[in-house]
Amino acid sequence: MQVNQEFRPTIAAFCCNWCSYAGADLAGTNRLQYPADVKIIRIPCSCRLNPLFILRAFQRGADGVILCGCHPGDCHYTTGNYYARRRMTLLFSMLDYLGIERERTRVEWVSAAEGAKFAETMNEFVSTVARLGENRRLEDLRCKSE
Amino acid sequence: MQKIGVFVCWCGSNIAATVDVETVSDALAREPGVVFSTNYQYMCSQAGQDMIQEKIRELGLTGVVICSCSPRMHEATFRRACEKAGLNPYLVEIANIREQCSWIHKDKAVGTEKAIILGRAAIAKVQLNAPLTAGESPVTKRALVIGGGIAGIQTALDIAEAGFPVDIVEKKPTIGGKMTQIDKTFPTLDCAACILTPKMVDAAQNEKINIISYAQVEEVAGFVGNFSVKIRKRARFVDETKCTGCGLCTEKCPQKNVPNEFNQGLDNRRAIYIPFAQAVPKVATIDPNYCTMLKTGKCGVCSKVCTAGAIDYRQQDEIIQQEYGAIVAATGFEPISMEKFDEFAYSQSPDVVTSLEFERLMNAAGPTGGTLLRPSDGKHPHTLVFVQCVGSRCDGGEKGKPYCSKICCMYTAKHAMLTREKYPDTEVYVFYIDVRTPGKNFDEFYRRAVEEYGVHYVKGMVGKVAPENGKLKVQASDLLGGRQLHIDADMVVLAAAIEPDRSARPLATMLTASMDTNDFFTEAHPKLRPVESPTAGVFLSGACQGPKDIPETVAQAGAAAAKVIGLLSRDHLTCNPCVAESNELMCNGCSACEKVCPYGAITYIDKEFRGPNRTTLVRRVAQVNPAVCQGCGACTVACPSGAMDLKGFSNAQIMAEVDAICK
Amino acid sequence: MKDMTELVTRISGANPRKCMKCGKCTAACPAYDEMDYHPHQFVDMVETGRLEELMNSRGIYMCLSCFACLERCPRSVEPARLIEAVRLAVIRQQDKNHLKPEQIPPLLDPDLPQQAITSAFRKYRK
Amino acid sequence: MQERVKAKAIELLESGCRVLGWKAGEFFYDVTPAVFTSREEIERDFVFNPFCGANQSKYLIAESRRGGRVAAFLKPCDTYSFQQLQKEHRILRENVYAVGVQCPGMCDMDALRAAGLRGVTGAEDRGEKLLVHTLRGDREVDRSLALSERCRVCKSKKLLDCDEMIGQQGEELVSTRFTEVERLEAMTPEERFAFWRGELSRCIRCNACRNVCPACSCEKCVFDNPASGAENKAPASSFEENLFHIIRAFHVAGRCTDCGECSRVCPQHIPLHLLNRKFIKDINQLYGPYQAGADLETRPPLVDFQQDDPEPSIVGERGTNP
Repeated sequence: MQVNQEFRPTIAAFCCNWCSYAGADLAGTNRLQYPADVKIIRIPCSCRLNPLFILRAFQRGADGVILCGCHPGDCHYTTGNYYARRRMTLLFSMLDYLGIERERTRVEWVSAAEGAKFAETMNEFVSTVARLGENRRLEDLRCKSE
Repeated sequence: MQKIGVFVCWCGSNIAATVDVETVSDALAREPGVVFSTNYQYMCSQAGQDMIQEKIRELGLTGVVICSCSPRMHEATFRRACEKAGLNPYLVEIANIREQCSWIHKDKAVGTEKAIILGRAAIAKVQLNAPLTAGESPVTKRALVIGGGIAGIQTALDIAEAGFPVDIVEKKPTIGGKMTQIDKTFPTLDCAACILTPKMVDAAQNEKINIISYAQVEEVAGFVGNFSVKIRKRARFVDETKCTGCGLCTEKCPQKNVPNEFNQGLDNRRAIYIPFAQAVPKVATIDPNYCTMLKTGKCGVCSKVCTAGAIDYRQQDEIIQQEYGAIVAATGFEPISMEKFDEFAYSQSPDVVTSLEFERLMNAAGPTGGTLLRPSDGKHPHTLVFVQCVGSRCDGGEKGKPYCSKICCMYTAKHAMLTREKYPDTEVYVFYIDVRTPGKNFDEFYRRAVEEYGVHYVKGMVGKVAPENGKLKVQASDLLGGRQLHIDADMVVLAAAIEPDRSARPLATMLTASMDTNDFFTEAHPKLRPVESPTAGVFLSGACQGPKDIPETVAQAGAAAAKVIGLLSRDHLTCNPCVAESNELMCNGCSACEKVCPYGAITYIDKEFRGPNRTTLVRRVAQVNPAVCQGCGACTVACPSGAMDLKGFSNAQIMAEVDAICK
Repeated sequence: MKDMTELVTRISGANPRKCMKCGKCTAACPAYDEMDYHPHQFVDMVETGRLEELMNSRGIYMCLSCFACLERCPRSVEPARLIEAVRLAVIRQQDKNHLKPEQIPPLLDPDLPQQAITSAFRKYRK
Repeated sequence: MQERVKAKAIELLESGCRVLGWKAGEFFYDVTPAVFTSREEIERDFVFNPFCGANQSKYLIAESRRGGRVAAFLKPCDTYSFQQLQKEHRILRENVYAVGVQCPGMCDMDALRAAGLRGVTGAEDRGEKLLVHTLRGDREVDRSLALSERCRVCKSKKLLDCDEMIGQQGEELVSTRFTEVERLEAMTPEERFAFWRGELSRCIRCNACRNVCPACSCEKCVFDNPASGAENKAPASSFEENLFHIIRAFHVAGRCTDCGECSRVCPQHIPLHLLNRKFIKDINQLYGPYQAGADLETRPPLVDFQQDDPEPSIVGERGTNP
């Protein structure tokens, strides 16, 4: 597939305060590059991520949304990411069911020590979303042009 | 009307090299609500902080956005600075333009653009920030120590020393724990009882310490500073206040065949008993499983001989309800059962003993009066084989434990040394996999056993022990010598692995303290917070956290006490104000939030609401205890109506950030 | 030889790296005196790649497959499986000592119990 | 059946209960739930016929809190919602006298039309058959022809938690209700997108689905809550219907008993139940079988977890047709 050089996706990355946000900081401290398309929103725990936020991001023009949290079992609040995992699994499955490209949403567990993994994940996710192009489908679900 | 001040930091060249700070502060100045925007070399410096404070006072700022390094770095700094200038600290937001912008981008145009967007998101959020005040909760100035072994005693003594009342709950009739059963201690070989019993007496005599023996914790409610605990004090059928501990009843009781747990069942005690001479409290206890009077209603000998009139066959369990500010778990350890290790013939021969049993056989207060005799025939043993790591370091399977029990190398060396010292006519073999002696004077001690006392240390695990004609045929391999050994031993001593006491798991559930797969309590941080559990207000002392020897246990007990004292010395605890909050008008009372809350911070009340036509309507609504809530936000997503929201990270705030980023 | 090590660990399903060299396998081995290498050494030799020596050793045929070592091993290394795998590796490598069914009857001792023959077939049918 | 139910209604009324039942609407097929407080009302208006599809349980939230006792007639699928609402502490059970009414499946006007009947003016219950009055005279048709979709794939005839039963206790059934979901899953993403665009584009955001749904019984809906950041009473952009339906399905996930009311009331005939069923199907597959409302104790799947739950990436890995 031809990658559109012009197109820069908008990516919202929700990061839990304790692991993934710190992992993102570590990526910075180690000067690991990843595209500026990624903008991080700090939340206390991955379980704070309301599906509303994801849909809202898509509504306002995000092309991809990624959630990063502590690895299962390492949650600062002991169980938060387990709930987040179920919620996101079901939500992503629903989006897929509606015909939205499933590559636009993703969950990745990144610990505070995994700066490299954070940067790698973001690089990969941005290129995946860039390949998909602009997110139109959620918007288009409603507008029947025929 | 919002008056927001924006402060863009250069961080020397850390930010300024890839972000055009001038452009950023200019762009952000045009954002709605922003009345002031500037940039400065080092915002976190005194001069930078002074500037922020000055602008807050001068312009009456209602919100501050600082574009700088990660909030994990300086959020607290800037919040403090703003608070000093009279701005609520929670009206400060940080845009992370260093770790998450300047440091990861090379192109200045790209970096600048992203920094502006991150700044916008912070401005959008701060517009919706509400001033938050950290709540306060009072602290009950009383501590509970669960477990009265050396760990619990030491913790209690240290807390009492600082002037706070402490209760020790011990499930056995006496405090003292495992250390009372130990004969000598390594590496100094001083007598365990000689150093422990004075501490037990200290604990008993200390006005601040209340010992609740023969009791168990049944229920724990509340949170740090405000625990409410229900303790069941089991009936011992003896009035503790009347019993003088004379012991006459324990001599006269006709039921003589009760296995004596203090001597690991190597001899018998009576149905009414005092575990050992130095027991604290020194009070008799009737064992209801064996007492003829309690079982059949016929006997009553102890009651007749008791001059103090302390015997009370109708005594009931007593429930004690008490409030505490802090709880220390000191539940200790148990040696694992040897039943599954057929290869060592533990169940087949009484001459195969565990190290704790051996400890009793060497002890002057033990079943043999301190003379080492074979349990089977009471004869003096000549050849002794010690086997280390029995059940420790096992991979998988239900037979053993995956961890190193830590204390076995040293006590085995001690046993071997003491045997050789007392009975130079014996041959002593120690079979080991590794000898681990990291501790002060530990390796010297082990070397002395080998060099001075001539203990035969053999590298290799014992493969088989078979009782034959009154001897124990030990088959083992000397891996370093490259030969197979067949030893006719008189006694075999197994260094059984240790595991957490069985009462620890249910206790952890009550305390909502976490445990590892081996049922040891987990610490809040393995390195930096070793005596605190992740649950605030719950502390760990001794072997319930992991295998430990006595000096380590005492050190940790003291550390736990220091943490408790630190907590109890405060009159109030400030709570993180970024906690969940339920809007009662919208709450359905469906309990979804309660189910996902890891801290039990949510409770329900029935509340009256005004209904239509002057009616009242009673509805079940959620309430969050701000002192318990840690602010994870799990409840906010479980709540379908959005009645539950998280202060500081509210739905509206996060949505505003999303909007700012996705524009 | 590295391939051989892989082959042996794969056939056996055992992981020699888990061995903590406690020697309980050897201590429990009833065939110790007959062997040139002993069970704990087998494990070490597989792990360090000294397979050729092991494959040429007499010891591997002295193993009775009594599984005492497997039973006793606290680390689930299971030396008996390794031995069996080494024996199989020898058979596969030599590829010569396969017997054809018709070659078997003349080799049999008439006094050999039928059951022993059957169980030998079962044991070595791999 | 009608007579037995009506007689019971009068009996319960006279014992001092308000009675939640059905009353005929403007047309014979739009039977609506109603609370009866007098014998006259019951004798005049009370009906129980093959068009009593409405789920009664939701009305018990308010009725059970109004003071006094309320008697309710509940079909098997209503009892699942009834129990689910109790589980969520919404219904005060002690104020409700629940009469379970066994149900042979409820009929649907659209199904009659689809069966080729025109000018229908009424229908009568004849057990296995349905006597349909039309402008061109009466016709007897198989009841199975007239059943609504949800009744054709009925999951259970079991009456849960009733104080009394009219008719036989039934069993859980083997249902084919996921067939349509599976058909969609088997499509390519483009086809699915086209399908849902065709359906959701018709939404007029009338909120009927929300208002009828027993699980959507929030004191205040998140879409009406100004603090939620998602408040919108009328759609401001075309996106918001999608947002509404996805979030609505998500909010009832693990709580939806699959009663099918949302699709029944949709004036635009959007198959909304297919969204809920997708969640139910996923939950069953990923976290083990779960039926909302089947009991009072089991933790709902979205407020529960297992340490070895599948990762969200399973959505991609298992393919479109799991």
